[in-house]
Amino acid sequence: MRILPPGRWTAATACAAVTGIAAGLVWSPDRTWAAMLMASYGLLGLGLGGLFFIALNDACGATWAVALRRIPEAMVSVLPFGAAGLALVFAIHPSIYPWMAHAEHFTGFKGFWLSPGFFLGRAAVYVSLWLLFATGIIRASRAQDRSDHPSLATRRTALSVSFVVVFAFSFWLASFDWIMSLEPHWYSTIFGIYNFAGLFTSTLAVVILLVLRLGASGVLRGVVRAEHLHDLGKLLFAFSVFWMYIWFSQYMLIWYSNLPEEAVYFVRRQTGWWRSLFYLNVLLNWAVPFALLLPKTAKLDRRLAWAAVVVLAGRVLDLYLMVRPAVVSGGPSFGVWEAAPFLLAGVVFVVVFARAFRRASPVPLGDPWLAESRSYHG
Amino acid sequence: MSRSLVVGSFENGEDILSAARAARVAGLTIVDTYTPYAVHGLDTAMGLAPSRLSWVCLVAGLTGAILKLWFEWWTAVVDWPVNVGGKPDNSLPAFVPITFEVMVLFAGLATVGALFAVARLWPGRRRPALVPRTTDDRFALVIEQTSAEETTARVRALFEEHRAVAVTEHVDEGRTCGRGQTAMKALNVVLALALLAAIGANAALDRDPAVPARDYLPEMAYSLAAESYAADPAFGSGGVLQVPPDGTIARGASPLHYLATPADALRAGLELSAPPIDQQALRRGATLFQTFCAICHGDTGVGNGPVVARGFPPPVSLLAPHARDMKDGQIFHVLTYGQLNMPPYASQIDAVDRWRIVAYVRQLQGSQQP
Amino acid sequence: MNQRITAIVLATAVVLATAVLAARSGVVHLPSNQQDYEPEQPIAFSHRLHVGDLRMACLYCHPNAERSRVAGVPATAICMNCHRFVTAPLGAVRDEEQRAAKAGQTPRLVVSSELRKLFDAMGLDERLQSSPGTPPRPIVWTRVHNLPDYVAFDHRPHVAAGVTCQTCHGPVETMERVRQTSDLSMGWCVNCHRAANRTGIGGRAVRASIDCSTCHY
Amino acid sequence: MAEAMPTRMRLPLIDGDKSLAQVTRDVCAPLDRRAGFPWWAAFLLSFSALGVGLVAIGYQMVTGVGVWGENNSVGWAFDITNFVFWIGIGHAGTLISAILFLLRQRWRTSVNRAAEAMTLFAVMCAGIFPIIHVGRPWVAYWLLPYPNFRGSLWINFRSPLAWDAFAISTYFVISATFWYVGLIPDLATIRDRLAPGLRQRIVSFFSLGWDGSGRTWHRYELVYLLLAGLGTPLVLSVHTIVSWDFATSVLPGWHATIFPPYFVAGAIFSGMAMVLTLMIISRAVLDLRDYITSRHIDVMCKLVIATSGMVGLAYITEFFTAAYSGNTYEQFAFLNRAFGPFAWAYWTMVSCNVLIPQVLWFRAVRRRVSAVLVVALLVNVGMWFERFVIIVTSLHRGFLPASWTGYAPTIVEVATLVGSFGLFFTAFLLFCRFIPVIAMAEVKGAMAADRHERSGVSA
Repeated sequence: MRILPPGRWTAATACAAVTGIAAGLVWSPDRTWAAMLMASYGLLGLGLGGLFFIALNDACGATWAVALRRIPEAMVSVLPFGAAGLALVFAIHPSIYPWMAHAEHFTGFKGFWLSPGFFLGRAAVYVSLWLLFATGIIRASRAQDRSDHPSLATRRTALSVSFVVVFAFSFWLASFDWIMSLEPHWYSTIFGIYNFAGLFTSTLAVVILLVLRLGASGVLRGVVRAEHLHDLGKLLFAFSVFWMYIWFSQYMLIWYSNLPEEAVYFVRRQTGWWRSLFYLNVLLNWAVPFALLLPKTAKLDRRLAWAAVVVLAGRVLDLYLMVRPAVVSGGPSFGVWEAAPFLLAGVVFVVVFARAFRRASPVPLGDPWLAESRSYHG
Repeated sequence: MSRSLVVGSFENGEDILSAARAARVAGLTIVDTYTPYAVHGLDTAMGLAPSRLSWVCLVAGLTGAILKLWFEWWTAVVDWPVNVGGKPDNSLPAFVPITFEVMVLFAGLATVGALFAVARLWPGRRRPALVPRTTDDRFALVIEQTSAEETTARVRALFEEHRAVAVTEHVDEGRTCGRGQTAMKALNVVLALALLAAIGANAALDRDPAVPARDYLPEMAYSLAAESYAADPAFGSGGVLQVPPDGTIARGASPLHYLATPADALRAGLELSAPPIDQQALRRGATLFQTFCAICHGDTGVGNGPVVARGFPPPVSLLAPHARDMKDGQIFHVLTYGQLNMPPYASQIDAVDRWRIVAYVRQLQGSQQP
Repeated sequence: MNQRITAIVLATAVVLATAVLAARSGVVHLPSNQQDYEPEQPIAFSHRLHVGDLRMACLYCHPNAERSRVAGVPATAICMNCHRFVTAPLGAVRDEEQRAAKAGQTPRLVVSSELRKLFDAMGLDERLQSSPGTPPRPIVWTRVHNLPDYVAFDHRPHVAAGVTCQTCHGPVETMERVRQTSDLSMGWCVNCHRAANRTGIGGRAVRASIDCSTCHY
Repeated sequence: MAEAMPTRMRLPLIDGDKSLAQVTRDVCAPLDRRAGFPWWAAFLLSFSALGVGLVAIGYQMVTGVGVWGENNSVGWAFDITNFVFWIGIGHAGTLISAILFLLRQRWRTSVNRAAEAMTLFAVMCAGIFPIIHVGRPWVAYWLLPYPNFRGSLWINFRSPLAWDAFAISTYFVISATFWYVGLIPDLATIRDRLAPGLRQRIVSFFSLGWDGSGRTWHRYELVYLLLAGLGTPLVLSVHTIVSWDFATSVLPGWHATIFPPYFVAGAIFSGMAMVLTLMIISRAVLDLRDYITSRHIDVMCKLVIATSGMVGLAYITEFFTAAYSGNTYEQFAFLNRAFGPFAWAYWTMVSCNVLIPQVLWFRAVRRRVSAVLVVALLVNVGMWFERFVIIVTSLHRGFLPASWTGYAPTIVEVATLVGSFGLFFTAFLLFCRFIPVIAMAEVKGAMAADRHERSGVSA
């Protein structure tokens, strides 16, 4: 099974990334911490997105993706690592949040909501809830490999439905807490949905890349069918459009009403060089994947992989645009300090995913819907 | 051109699917199939090429979007830029919603239109079914007999092998006769209607210019109040414009205390003096002179205005010594109250302007010898 | 065959009728377009005679055009500036003078039928004397140029900017009876404003607004 | 070992193991027989309601919009509430026909025809209100750009009201097209069943000479897919644009970036509730229990609870963000909603939309058709109140306390609402009489695929 590059390369990349981060923390702590926040949040998003993918399919009674389920299941394992990255930021560099540094400016409900103790407490609750559900759902799935007791399927469905509800609330609040409060005077009600759109689109992109890789390298050969890729491609297409829809809804309404306290968010992101990145964001997350995936045949050939890669690049840029202008003043810059945390997140993802994927059988053998998913012809 | 067809009827989708596949393998020409629903895979079994209608959809959608975006930009930026709430003329984010809607509208209608055109579906089109019940629960496979060797028996055997419930033979006559005549009749009806419409439109264009054009629900366009010069419906006498009470002073006017007599004119000459006049006021005086005075007094003031040529009693020349000797105030009095044949001009020219005319008359008198 | 001939005849007729229609499309008036309106007036007043032949300025009779929103119809008193003396066309007066000279009489007062209407309105009798029994009453002219009430048009800025009367009212000096030559539509106003902004008026640059609230408020 | 399981686990799509001819017979049965007493009773009732509405509309046309209860502060109230309510109802049709088609939910075939018809009728009802509210309905065409006598003066493309005009007319046209295209094969089926006569000629005219040719089916399926692909973003855009009518303003309670997805979720929520209401009634009246099975009702209940959750989440987000914002105006707007003069409307909305639908979590409730009907009706009420709350509570307490006021609908407004229900049900009842309420061709295809899948044969 060749899903991991040779060990020393991995180790070397990890070493380089860690060195980069360490140097960054010395030379340019602001930029590095900002990148740490983005990378950890992105990594956590992939784990959470994987879990949501499983839960959503279970809750809807969708069976087509059963054969591929071990991929998102293994992705969930990166969740604690993303959370750890965030914990590092919160613990060592809390002043990345202006309300931590200037608590006296925030009174009333906001002062109460954005108080360090409550903030950390909430974060702990979100992550614990997610981990709890992750463990439960994956354990139930793996248990099916050993026993075909129908109660396992029922339990998984119950867990999945509950997780969808819990996820909606907790992720919405988490995105407000961790990202929106970087600019504590700014608020947008759609922000949670916007973050969800980015999270799920990038998750789909990663799932597609992994399915392509594992399908081609043999582990899932014969399991992954063109129909699966076609459907994943359609989902990527749809959620890329969904991202665009949410992005536009937020942008247009703030642009149109032009209230100073809201518009400042986009003014900051449309000045100078930020402007090009602002438009590039739309190109990468929507226009390019949309154009690539529009033809029916595109979902079955190389264009699917390209679209997924572009969407991932778009996700990085999207995170960068959400976090960076709020944290570091001046124009955009992307160098070693930014690359290192993302590189580390990438290495962590690959290593953790590979280890987790190997731990169980590559397809959920005991799932009663496996046959239907394997013979699925759309 | 006529051709002979063999038609097999089946009872379910799987049978016709396998029969069609077998027919293709056997090298038979499948003319068409008739089924009550879209049998999954039958198009592939018939060997149909992928439809190009999605291109119609794409092109129409893009056309709609581009046209609309251009139109919104053109109307808002080029043709009639209006400041609305301080938004920029080219408000791209605000143009997006309608652009999207028009894209969908174009794409949807064009695709359906193209389907109707390509599949030859039109209202009232009638096609007798080769096999009854194909819109209910029968599936028909139509095979063309291309050569003599291909006996009906061979096709029949194939059909029966795939559980056909009936096999029939037909001759396709091509175009049905008599259709041309019907079409011509229909065309004539359309033409006659068009002619009537054109004649009617021509008649509708004739209009009496003395009658106001008809308006279409002109609410709020025209006042319910009476016209200014109409008889007054409220008081019964006089006009809508009522005569002001005696002694009324117009806003901004300063009353003069003179009578329209030569004696008062002389008094005015002693009492009133011209306000200071600059070049601009003098030019204004010249314009006013042209407007109100030249009609009788002539452009140069000698009393040869156009109306005089038509028999109007000629006025005295303004260049005459009598006129030159008049004081400014006296001329002002004459303009205000009239003198001999000359009517008063107070209602047409306000006081400031009358002084300007006085100044211009002085200039005329100064520039020309009697 | 019969049907075919009918079709050809009908088609030709349709083409002809349409061609006629197309040629006359200029006279198509949308609802509320009063262009070419030329109503009968209570007195056959001739602008051609007064403005064209006698070269009277428009402002002589309509002085309010430069100091009020509306130009207005002149008061009957303004007519009487001249028509105290002018009671009939020159030819008719001369004829009467010749007849009187021949007959050795004092010439009678000749009053044309149209001017009689004016004098009637002024409450003047046969000898053009006013009497308390016949008070003056207004002449009810038919308004030709009438903008909808939701349009706030003002003559003053237009006259002040040097827009000639003919720009909107057409060649009134050639008209026996006044006719509305422009459609007075909003588009017509706005296009003139745009043109004025581009080219100026009489060589002077102007700023003619095309905002909605300029005329609609 | 696992091969056999799906057969046991999946319930059949259609009950009663029908043959193709039986499907045709069952679906066409209500069209063949004479209308019975229940139909006539329902028809007379809805037709009278329509009459009441027409009288009210006629009266207000003659008198002017002043007969409504709106005032300077509450310039939008009953009319726009009804407009958004009906537009929302109109969303389920396209959801079922387009989105579920793309998601290949085969159960949609039993309900899509009726849901799409419902969409059309609901959009018609929705159109009544803004068209009257423009003041002079006879010049409502001014909402569309055309070369005109005023310049040409073009409409203001920056105005959300112009977006509305485009969105709703496009939605109506495309929904009608989608519905008609889906109807053609069934019209052909009816044409071939009817004896010659006027009715046969009419149906024949509209069936476009459809003969079920394989070549046509091949193209038809692609076009249907393309229309579904276009209809999906379209249906989202329509309610998004409706939400922008409010959200582009600067009024607290209206200006919220979450409005687009929140309104779309609400629209689907109310639309599903209305589909449930109509389906439950018509399956009983038209004897279509085998086609609209308890499985269909179960699935739609799940959609209702999912969208109810989304709407609830949006309520909480708005409240939370107002508190979080630190903006006193925002905070006041929401406190006023919950505890101000219209608190009763707010709590009706919360109860009907968020609290009561939670009973659908229980399978026992989902199986009791009467209970589902009650919940669906309450959701309809709740969603009407949602729009009322958003519109009226935000307007009646604006920035300027001097212009604070109240609002109560007049009898004319209520009568117009009654009339819109009359129109909706009259149209729907006529639809049930003259057009097959179930897409026969699609059900036949879905049955074949279902049977194929359940027999475990791999393609």
